[in-house]
Amino acid sequence: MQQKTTSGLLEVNGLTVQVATPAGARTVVDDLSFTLEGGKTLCIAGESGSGKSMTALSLMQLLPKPMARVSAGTAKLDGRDILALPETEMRQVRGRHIGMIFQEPMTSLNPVLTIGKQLGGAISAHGGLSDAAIRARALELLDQVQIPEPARRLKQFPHELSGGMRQRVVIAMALAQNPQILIADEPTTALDVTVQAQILALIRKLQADLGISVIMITHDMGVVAEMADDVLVMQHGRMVEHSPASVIFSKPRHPYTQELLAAVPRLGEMTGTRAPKRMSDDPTASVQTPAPAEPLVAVKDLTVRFDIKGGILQRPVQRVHAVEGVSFDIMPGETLSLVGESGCGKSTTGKALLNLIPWQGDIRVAGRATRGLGASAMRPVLRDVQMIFQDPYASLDPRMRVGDLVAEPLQIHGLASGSELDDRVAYLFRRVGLSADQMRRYPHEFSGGQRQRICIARALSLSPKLIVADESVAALDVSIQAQVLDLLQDIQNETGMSYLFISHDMAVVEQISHRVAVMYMGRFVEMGSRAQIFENPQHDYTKKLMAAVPVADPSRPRRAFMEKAEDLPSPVHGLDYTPPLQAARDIGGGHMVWEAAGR
Amino acid sequence: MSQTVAETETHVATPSVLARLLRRPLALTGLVIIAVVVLAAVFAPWLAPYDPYEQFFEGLTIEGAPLPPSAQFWFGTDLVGRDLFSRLIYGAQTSLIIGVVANGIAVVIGSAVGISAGYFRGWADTVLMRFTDLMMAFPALLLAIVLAAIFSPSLWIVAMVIAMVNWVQIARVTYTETRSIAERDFVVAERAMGAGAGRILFRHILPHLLSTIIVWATLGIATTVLLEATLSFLGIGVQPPIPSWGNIIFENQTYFTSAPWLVFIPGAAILALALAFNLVGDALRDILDPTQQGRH
Amino acid sequence: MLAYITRRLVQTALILLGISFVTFVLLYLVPADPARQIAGRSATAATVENIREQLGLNLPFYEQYLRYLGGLLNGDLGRSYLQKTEVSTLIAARLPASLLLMAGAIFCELALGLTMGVVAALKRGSRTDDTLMIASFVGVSAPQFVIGILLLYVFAVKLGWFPIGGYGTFAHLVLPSITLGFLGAGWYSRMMRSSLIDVLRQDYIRTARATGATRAKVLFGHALPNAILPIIAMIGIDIGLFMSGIVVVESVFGWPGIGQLAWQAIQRVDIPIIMGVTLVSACAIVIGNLLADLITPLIDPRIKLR
Amino acid sequence: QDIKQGGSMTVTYKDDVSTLDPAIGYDWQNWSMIKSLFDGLMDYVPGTTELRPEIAESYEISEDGTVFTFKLRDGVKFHNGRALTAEDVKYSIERAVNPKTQSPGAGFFGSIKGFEEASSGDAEGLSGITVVDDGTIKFELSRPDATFLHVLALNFAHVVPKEEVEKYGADFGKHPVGSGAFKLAEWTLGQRLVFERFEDYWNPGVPKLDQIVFEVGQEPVVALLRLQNGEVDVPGDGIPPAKFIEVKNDPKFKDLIIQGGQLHTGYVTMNVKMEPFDKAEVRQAVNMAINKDRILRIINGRAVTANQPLPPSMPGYAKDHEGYAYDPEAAKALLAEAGLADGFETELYVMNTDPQPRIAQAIQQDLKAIGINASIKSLAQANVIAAGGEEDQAPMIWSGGMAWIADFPDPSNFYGPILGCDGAVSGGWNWAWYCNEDLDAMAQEADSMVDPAKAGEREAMWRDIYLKVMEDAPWAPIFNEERFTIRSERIGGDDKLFVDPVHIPVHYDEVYAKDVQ
Ligand SMILES: Nc1ncnc2c1ncn2[C@@H]1O[C@H](COP(=O)(O)OP(=O)(O)OP(=O)(O)O)[C@@H](O)[C@H]1O
Ligand SMILES: Nc1ncnc2c1ncn2[C@@H]1O[C@H](COP(=O)(O)OP(=O)(O)OP(=O)(O)O)[C@@H](O)[C@H]1O
Ligand SMILES: [Mg+2]
Ligand SMILES: [Mg+2]
Repeated sequence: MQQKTTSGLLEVNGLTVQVATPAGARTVVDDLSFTLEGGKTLCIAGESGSGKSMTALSLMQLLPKPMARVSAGTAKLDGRDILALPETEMRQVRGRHIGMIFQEPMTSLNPVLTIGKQLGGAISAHGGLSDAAIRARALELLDQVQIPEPARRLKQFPHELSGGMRQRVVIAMALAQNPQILIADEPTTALDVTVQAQILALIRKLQADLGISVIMITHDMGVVAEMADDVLVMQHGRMVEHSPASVIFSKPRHPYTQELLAAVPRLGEMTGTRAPKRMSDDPTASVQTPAPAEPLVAVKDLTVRFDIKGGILQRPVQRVHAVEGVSFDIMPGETLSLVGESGCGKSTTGKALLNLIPWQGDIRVAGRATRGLGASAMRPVLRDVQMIFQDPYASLDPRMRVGDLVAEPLQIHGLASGSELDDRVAYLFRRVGLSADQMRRYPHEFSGGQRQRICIARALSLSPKLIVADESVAALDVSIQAQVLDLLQDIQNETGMSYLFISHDMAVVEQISHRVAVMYMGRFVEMGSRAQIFENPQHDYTKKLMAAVPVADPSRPRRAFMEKAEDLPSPVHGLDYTPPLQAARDIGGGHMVWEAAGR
Repeated sequence: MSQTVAETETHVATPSVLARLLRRPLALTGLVIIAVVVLAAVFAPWLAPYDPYEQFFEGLTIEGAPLPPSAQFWFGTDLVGRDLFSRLIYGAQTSLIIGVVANGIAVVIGSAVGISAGYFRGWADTVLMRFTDLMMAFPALLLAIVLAAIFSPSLWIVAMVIAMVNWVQIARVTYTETRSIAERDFVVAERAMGAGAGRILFRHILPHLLSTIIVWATLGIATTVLLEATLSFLGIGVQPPIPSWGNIIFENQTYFTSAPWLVFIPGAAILALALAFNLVGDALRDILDPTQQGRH
Repeated sequence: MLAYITRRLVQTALILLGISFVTFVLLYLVPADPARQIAGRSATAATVENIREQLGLNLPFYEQYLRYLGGLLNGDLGRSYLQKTEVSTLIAARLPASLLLMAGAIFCELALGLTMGVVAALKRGSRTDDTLMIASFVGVSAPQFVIGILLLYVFAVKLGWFPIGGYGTFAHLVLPSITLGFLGAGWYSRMMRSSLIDVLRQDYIRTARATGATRAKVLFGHALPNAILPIIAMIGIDIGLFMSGIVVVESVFGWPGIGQLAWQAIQRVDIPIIMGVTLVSACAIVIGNLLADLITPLIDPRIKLR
Repeated sequence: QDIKQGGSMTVTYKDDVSTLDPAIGYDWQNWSMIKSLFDGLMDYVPGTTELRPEIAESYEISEDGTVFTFKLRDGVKFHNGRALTAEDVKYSIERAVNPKTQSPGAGFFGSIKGFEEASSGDAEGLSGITVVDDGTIKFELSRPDATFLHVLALNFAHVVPKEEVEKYGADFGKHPVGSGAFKLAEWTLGQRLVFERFEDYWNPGVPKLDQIVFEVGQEPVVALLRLQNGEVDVPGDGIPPAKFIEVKNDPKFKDLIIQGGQLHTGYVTMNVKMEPFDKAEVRQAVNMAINKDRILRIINGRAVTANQPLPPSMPGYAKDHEGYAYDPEAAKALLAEAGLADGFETELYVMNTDPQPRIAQAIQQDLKAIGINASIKSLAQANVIAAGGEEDQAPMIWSGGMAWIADFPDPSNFYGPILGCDGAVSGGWNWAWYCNEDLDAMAQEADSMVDPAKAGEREAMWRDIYLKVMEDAPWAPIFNEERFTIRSERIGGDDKLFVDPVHIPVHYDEVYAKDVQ
């Protein structure tokens, strides 16, 4: 550990960043001052658009060139103002004194260069190393960031690595020249929770080993709690609070900080309750525990495989086993959640319910078998099942007015027209908390949360019995996420709607579900009521998922460093692949665990 | 939300496309040139100082040489003693008719092929796109020449020939774009609501292709004008004595040393018109395509 | 990879088959009688009939086509009606000149187009950028025959720097190459500019800069390999443009390539030559596309040949 | 004279040289090339249309004009070294007649006995040709033929060595071996051909040049510019209209320009089978409506106006014939007489290379003045020819660029295929579809007058035939093109050689290089 000095390693004073817009200059970072102490971690937190990335980029003089510029302020590093350095000198600072990790591991590596080339470039950016020395250092770095088989990785291209691996490479590049400071801009946002946990632990370990200081940018209070020594909370480009981590979480002073913390779903906070969060607040709710009745949706042995074509004749050569023999029921008024990591088949399962992709098995919606139904035969079924897509913006036709978009299902199904239609749409708008006079606007004129409400309104317009909500809150800031979750639950309370709620976020799932199914590699590994899953997880994978969720509580012991990273197994197999048998085990009360047969 | 503000700015609440075109100097230049040519074509009978078909006796020297530009014949006379300026003005009609009609047909065929192949997939996709591939591999000019030889050339035949050669590009572009739009969430969402193909195609996909189609249509006009000129230059375009800028050059090309005005003035006219459409098309591409933003 | 190439070659064969059919139909419809042209103006009707028979022109259409295909499979493109020579010999004799011209044109395109594009992208928004882009617009808008005649007039006739048409030395190559490459240079500079601007905005460029790499290293080591990708995809299209362009350029400069051959043949409806040149051009275009598709994965490892 | 042999000359052509096979070649470019590579029994005195024996030493014609006997020269060798014999002569002519050769000139030999059988492929050779001995050959004709000596001077009758023909088969035209003054040294397809002096040529004073380089694919304008630069000696396609005035007025070049007549007539055909050209008045009206002087001006005066099918330098030309004078009013009156006072719509076909479309436009304007609206169809040569060969396709054709240039200087050569009934068939060259049985009979009669003493009478008869044709006016003759060519200062020779009426465009064997003198 480094000596604590009175003056910090990096002192930022009055940093102000402006961007040029058609309407004139706009200040996106406003008079920001902070000090980064040696060997410490400073977390900059705040919601999307609050100016976090701009702050980081301005410290590297990497602001997007003509649009953004630093209009005031200083940042002293070893006595030099790095905001004012000319480009040639700044180049000496980049990499040597400050290393940086970017938000998107998928795009921050050059797709056409090998890992070895890029890492080598970073090592020798300031020249003077022999090829052998570069290679040795590259291997050392890869080893340091815990990448298995480093020698092989050097020859690989970025797209051949998983997201987690790539982010490790980016970290290795940032560390290549032994900088004193590491700036990490949302380094884990795009990653699965389990991978996120590994990366966060890695950064902590490197910090401890190398004694560097870290500026960590994140919007996730859980991550802040895991990482921070000091926390700086930003809102609209301004600093609203700057305190040690323990203080922030225990005694947040600024209302915005309080709001932020309140909105964060905390894993385990609902231990002991049976119904979803909202309902437990309201004991008079009509549906408390779903009464055992006819299931609204019955899925048996649902299997979805996608062929990968190739060869001379474009015949299938490989197959993606996206969903493998999944069975479940959804009762009226019940929320079933599907959780699992990226690519495990959640969305595919949801789409199969609406016949949006070809599938095998048996699905019954309100008693009707939907297998093989054509577009028009499906239409009545779709009155009962609707879907809200993952990305609200992408699922709204940007060239249509939102009012028309919400009216569309009614028109398609011929349920209303003329003034009746207008009334229905206006009602739906009010129902999801939008005002009816916003109907004439276009999707881009709304915020992310509002757009999600529009999608919900559209899904509601047919008064379906089931809504498939695919990652409906994943793209939203926590505060908005909380609002949308509340809305969904209110609707359920009112109408007895069922949800198939798809998410990768265990904490969110805990809040909203009656029952939870954990998916891994296209299969269910565990299914049961919320309490059964969260309070008594049985399957290893379920446990691992839960352990990986960062908890917004700095007092909790930080998780230990994990083993070397491994890639997730791939769902792509040869044509002759037969999935291994699984045995289901009912451990009581409908709590099912699937394990490989023969164990 | 701050995010909303940012996006409102990028997806500008359209102050009409025209207004935005006018704000760009290059596009404005292009529009002005096009306007001049259109006016010349429409008002040719009033603007042209002479009958474009009249072979003036005094339009040739005693030896039979054409006259250089002068006060009487502003752009000089051609090899049979006609007023070049008048012929250029009437020639604008030809270029524009070909540009608009031929290209219009090409755009319609191309988008119909591209959209249906892109949306319906299956055998329609295979058949249409294989055919498009085939047409792509055809050396366009050779095809046009052969077609022009089969149907003995006239203004309308030339227009048809050009249309048959030019639709391929548009088919390709709309095909690719339709395919990607058809995969976008909002189309999947439409299907999830039970919308039929007609509704999806006409209400959701077509509007998204419109800007692409408009852009390619303008750029296509430039290509078309050039192709007509080339066909005429090779002597298989619009039939004499109807003037087209290309066949004026064709008739006079060998005189480029002794009467350069006969080649380079119409050459400049073709260049200017093609340039104008390219400038406007490119500006439209910028304006209508949000992914191309950040230029100018 | 091998499977991919095989499949593409099969596709190519099918495309060529289609093209041969379409061309054959079109030429069948052309209102001109080859037998009479061969027979000449002093021939008797009997002679014409006899020639028609020898050439198989009196056979039904499908039989004529099958005959042609049969020859094609044996690498026989037929004999020119009027030149009385194997079409393959004629094309082989002229192909080198056209290839040379294309090579020259490609060089002009790349040298001019890419440089202009890179400079414009780096100086985005400046006056240099504007000037270069206007120049590129002129490039894509200028009719080749006008450019050709203009260059000939100015540089060969007036200034005498280059020979007035013809073939043989390097000096002969310059003006036709520029004429043919002008259009492509315009396209390339514009594509290169927008592609490079786009690439320079990418995250990985920021990553590279964050390691302290020099501007040159970022540009040449990181940005250009990515920016060049869309341009490689252009190769196929480019060859198509060339194939159209050489008819005009070769006729303006008297360049003894297949464009000139095609043009002469079209004028005289020498069907075997027209067929042959069309097929060779189509082949060139398809091969160009195939090359583009084969080169791309060498530069862009994400793209797998399937 | 004592002209030293040696030196080289560069000649350019626009179009490719297709073949140098004498039985097949029939283009502007290869016609005189073949004449230099091959020899026939007969030829013409350089620069004139006067017949003289070439590889024949002497000949005899029988009384009735049906038997021709030729004695061959001694020491005539092929380029491959073998001596030329009468057997070769027989072989060559039979080869031209053999349908497998697809010779466009087969029909010229129609008067030789056995032609029918040979040309239909029923017989191997021509029964009328007999090899008397190695140096003597005898032709028997089935009918008297006054043009037969001319026919033997045609390229189609030039002598080829059998062994070489068989060696190269269909590609003989690319590997010509003859007995001419030059031999082929190099041929780069589409680019250039090089002729070299044949050392063993039977006529030791010929050729004068050591080498001729032909560059093909050169636009006439480019060729002329290069000539001005001193790179080219003779532009094979002549002086292009675009440069004519310029060089004519250039003191440096004006003396190098040579003018000569040509056995050529440019005319408009009117299809007598199509309305309203089935009426003679209409055709005559067209003849009167065209302002030929203005057309001459458009082509820079490089022609003389024509009023009859024959060109002025052709025997049988009617000097004092006045023809239809330019008179639009009278033309209108004629139209009115034909019941077409309001004029009519028609089409004028024309080949699409400069200056033909321009001439057509001038004609179009003249026709318009008398109410005839002729729309122009400017097409590739092949398409125009195809349209002309159909009975109901082309009402009017401007013949420029495809017009008849006589194969040999005899009036009969302007009649058969283009004005006689034989040509008025589908696919024929009689684009006017004019068929007058009486005139055909007269022509037949004229051509059987072989006796040189009756030449005057024969000429008069032909004159009559053409004047009768003009009464029916299936054509509107417009002009007889004059040839204007230019040579570089380096090349010498009598002016006549550069406008040789037979060795078009230049008599390669006789011109010489001044720089080796
Ligand atoms: N290139 C740009 N041009 C104009 N405005 C920009 C640009 N980049 C960012 N902004 C604006 O600057 C503000 C701050 O952006 P910044 O990227 O720093 O946000 P952030 O806090 O990192 O958000 P996120 O969590 O979404 O990454 C936002 O309002 C954004 O719209
Ligand atoms: N149309 C398709 N063709 C081929 N493979 C597909 C297709 N759609 C999905 N897959 C594959 O199926 C698997 C499951 O995909 P799915 O979208 O259901 O995952 P997910 O659990 O929703 O993941 P995420 O959280 O990333 O959305 C993935 O490996 C995916 O790549
Ligand atoms: Mg950010
Ligand atoms: Mg998903």
